[in-house]
Amino acid sequence: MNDNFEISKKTKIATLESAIADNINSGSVIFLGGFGHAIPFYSSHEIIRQNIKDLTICRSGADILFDQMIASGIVSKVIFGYIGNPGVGLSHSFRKAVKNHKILLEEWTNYSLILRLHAGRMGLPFIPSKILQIGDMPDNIKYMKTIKCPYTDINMSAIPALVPDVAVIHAQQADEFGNIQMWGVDGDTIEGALASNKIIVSVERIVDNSEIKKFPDRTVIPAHRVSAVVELPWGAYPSYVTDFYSRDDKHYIEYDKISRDPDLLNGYIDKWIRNIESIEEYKKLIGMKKLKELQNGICGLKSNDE
Amino acid sequence: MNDNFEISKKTKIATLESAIADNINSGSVIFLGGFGHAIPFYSSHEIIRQNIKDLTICRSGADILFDQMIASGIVSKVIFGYIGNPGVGLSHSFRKAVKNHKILLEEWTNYSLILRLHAGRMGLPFIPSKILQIGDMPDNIKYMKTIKCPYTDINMSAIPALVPDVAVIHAQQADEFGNIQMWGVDGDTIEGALASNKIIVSVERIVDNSEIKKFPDRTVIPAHRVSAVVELPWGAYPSYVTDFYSRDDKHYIEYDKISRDPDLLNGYIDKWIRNIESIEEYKKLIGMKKLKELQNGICGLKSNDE
Amino acid sequence: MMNDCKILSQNARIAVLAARDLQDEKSCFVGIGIPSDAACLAKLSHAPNLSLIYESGVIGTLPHSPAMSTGSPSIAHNSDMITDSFTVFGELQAGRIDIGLLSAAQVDTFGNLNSTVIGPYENPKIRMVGSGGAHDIACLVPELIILMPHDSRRFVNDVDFITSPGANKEFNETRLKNKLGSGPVSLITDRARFYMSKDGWKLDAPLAGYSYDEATEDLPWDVGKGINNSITISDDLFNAIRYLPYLESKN
Amino acid sequence: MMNDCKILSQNARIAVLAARDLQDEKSCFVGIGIPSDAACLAKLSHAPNLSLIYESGVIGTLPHSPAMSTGSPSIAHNSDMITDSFTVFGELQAGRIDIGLLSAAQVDTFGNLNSTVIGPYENPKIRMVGSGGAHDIACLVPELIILMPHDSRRFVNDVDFITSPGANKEFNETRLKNKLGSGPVSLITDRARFYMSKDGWKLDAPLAGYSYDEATEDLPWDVGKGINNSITISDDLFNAIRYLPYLESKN
Repeated sequence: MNDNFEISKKTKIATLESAIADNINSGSVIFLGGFGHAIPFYSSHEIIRQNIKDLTICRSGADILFDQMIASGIVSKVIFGYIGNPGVGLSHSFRKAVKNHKILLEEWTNYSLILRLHAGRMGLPFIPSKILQIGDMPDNIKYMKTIKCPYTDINMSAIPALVPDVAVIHAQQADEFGNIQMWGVDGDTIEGALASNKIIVSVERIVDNSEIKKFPDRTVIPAHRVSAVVELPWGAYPSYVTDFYSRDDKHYIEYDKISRDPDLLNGYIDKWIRNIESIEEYKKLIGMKKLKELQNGICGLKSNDE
Repeated sequence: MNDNFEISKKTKIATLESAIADNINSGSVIFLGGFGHAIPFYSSHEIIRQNIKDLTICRSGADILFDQMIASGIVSKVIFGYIGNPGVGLSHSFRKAVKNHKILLEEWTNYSLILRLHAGRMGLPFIPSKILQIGDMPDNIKYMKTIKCPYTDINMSAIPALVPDVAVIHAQQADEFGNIQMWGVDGDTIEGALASNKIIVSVERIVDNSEIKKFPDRTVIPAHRVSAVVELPWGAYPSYVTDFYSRDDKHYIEYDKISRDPDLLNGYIDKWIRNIESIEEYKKLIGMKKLKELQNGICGLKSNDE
Repeated sequence: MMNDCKILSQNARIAVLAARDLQDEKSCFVGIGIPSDAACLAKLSHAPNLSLIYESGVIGTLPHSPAMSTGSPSIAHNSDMITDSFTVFGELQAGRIDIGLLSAAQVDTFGNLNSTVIGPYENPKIRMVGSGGAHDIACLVPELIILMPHDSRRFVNDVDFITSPGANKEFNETRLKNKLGSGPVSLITDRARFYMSKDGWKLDAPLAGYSYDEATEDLPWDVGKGINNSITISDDLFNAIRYLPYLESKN
Repeated sequence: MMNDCKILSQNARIAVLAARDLQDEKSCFVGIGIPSDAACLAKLSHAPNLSLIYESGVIGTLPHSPAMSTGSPSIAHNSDMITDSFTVFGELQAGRIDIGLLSAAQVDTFGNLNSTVIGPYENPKIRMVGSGGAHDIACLVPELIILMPHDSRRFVNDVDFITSPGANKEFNETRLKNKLGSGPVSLITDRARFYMSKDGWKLDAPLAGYSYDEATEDLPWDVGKGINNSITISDDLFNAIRYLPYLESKN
């Protein structure tokens, strides 16, 4: 055996700055993870801080992270199934950007967007589906083609593959080599990550490889597919991370009011995004009292070290 | 709330006899679970004991359970990617049945069989793939059609869906309502179960619903999809169950010699299958010493109650 | 003694009326809000084996606090299974989920729903959230139940954009030919239940305590005279509301 | 001092020769037996970041005891990830697994492999196990390495059945047109390494200790004179064998 076997294994641990700067360029197509759960707020904020422009961002169901990125002026196109503030209302920055023709839309449904990623993940140029044949959605997706099933002769939609340049996701834990473990609600996060050419992951904690091997079923992305891992506890705030902290519903509700008003929103983006230099500052801004509350309101799934 | 809320919830727990008799008929197309791991030996043996004939059995990679069912004369057709004794050699009963034209073959590859189940699971009549375009396999699968991708114009195989009548699988645990939890190697087991119209599951242990809720990520089939659950500890012997017992490699090696000889094989089937009336007898036959050895040689993944 | 539904919040009235349509042992694809509340009430009363399936991939849960997203902690908490969205939509496309529940900003007489834009698509007055999974559910589920607060602005002759297709003749032909789900079967408001006919929504009956006029107030459709006098809510169902306290206090 | 490969078992010789072709930081789709052994040796010597992917869905493992199935306990044990077969084959079809390793009963000069039948398909002399994932790997992987014990019955002009397609001109055209993997690049026996040319297998070089005649004994193909004199095995690789003791003792 190579005497340096263990030490010669490559680490994927990176600073957030370099993880973003090295993998995301102006014009990149970016999949952002998190379906209600484990939304990569803090790492996506770094894209705003680095002011990388002309981005296309995509996912099935998108929440206020999309709103923030649109408001920051770095997004030229969205590929989506839903953009809103779940349980609260509209995405006001999205609404305004559409009204003012400031953004290109490629509008799908949640399932069709997931199927686009699924085809990408499987290396297929398209996947058939029964959806998008009636109603106004099919008229809207102008380039979608139909095919005839060669066995049943029925018409189907040929949902084209989507292969994002980079996926940015958040998860519970990873080892230094980049084996990523996530549990709780996934939605289309893994689908989108596996569809993408590069994968950047922020995690609540870095653990030893031996911890990963205790529950290999929980590993959702293998090390060799991961470009960079960044330890960012609280990186999914104001969304939540199962077994770590709960969702700050109030933050989402207040964001509705803030995002209706350009001045308030500018202030919010400065305060919560542009002026933040570290995850420690982000935590300070959330405040010790709230951090405690959210930790105590965790979702209740058992962690593997409890 | 209905006063009988808890007690009025329907149990899926059944005897093995009725689970098989009520759900499998002569002529049924049956998916048998287990990819190396958690192969449903004992519950499939019950199909042999009940002498339900004219069956079609299917899965991607099949091992000596297929050999036993073919040898028992109840199988008229196999839909498969591989039938053998992994790491040992051929499936001799399969080899002889083919030589004597006693069995219909529908021969795929492991991936194409998985894609057939995947299409079935997704409610699609077919799914495209790049495989099965060159070599002799495509000539052999006579009814498979090709399609042109409407975007790239490349030719692809249109892999037709497979929707088995019944899936028979083995897993670690379930609650009485039929929520099934499995971990460790799955292969195409979940794919095949979800593709099937009915699902019969044997498990190492029945647990309380509260145990299921501790690790909802480990639930692989939801209760409403399950027709019957049978508690059958050691039901996967001589294959293995992660966190319960290891694989009896010697049994597989000896089976190679036995299955070459019709008399030895008949004796084996009588002894290990036809004359066995309960899982307790099966365990007795394995023997206390071997049971202990196999329990100590477990695969080492952590169970959720440790 | 008849249960007085008029004491309930608007959302609670929709939820109890819809819950009646959810039979035991069925599986049900539910979104956040009233659809989820209705399914919970059914499960807590006459349908203990109803399987609740959320598009986030959560199955077999009974949230006791309101959730803002199908991926929220209170949905994931205490669930029987967490799988991915791909899997639950696949079950839907395979016809293996029996019932879907949807709401929207606008509905027309054939159950076409709009959650995309008010005004023209290319130049909207209000850009809304888009389909999410609504289009997919409306296309694929065997039995679709539509839930709407009684608000005359929501009931229209033609929705501005058909996000989730209904039961127009032309759509029904495609549904049959291409093996889609069969589309909307009932419309539940906080005042009445309607069923789908080949000519669009017809009144089943008002919720007990509401008159015919209240049930059909400002509806732009000819919904007929109703086939039943009124719909009463069973004690079991009515009493189940107290297990969802947030439902009572809403509105 | 040159490492004497003649002291090794036949399987070990194939494994060390094949291991040389597996570069660090690549991902590798491996089957049970010598393919797995070769990948383990590479990982234990020059390629610590080689990712081993088994069709059972196991990733990132280093089995220290022989496994009979890709789903065996010793494969699953101590792995970094257990996913499903669908996922790993999907990665393969997406071109995201770099290298595949295959063996078979027969190979021809274009690397076509047979693991289906000896004799005609409809009336075989010997019915074998069938493709398993072999066809899929041979169609999809960017770089295919074929491993064979030097046994003249296995080297044929025409395989009885093309289970796993090779690099015939016609196949190559389809591979290119329909974006398949590019097919076999090397053939490793226990005596030599061959590479694929447009005319079929050509000799790279014999394993150190073997002569040209031994390396090409009974081969039915014109494999040329070889481009290197011999292949020596590095100390690191040679020494790694002791971590797979079952490999030394085999045969």
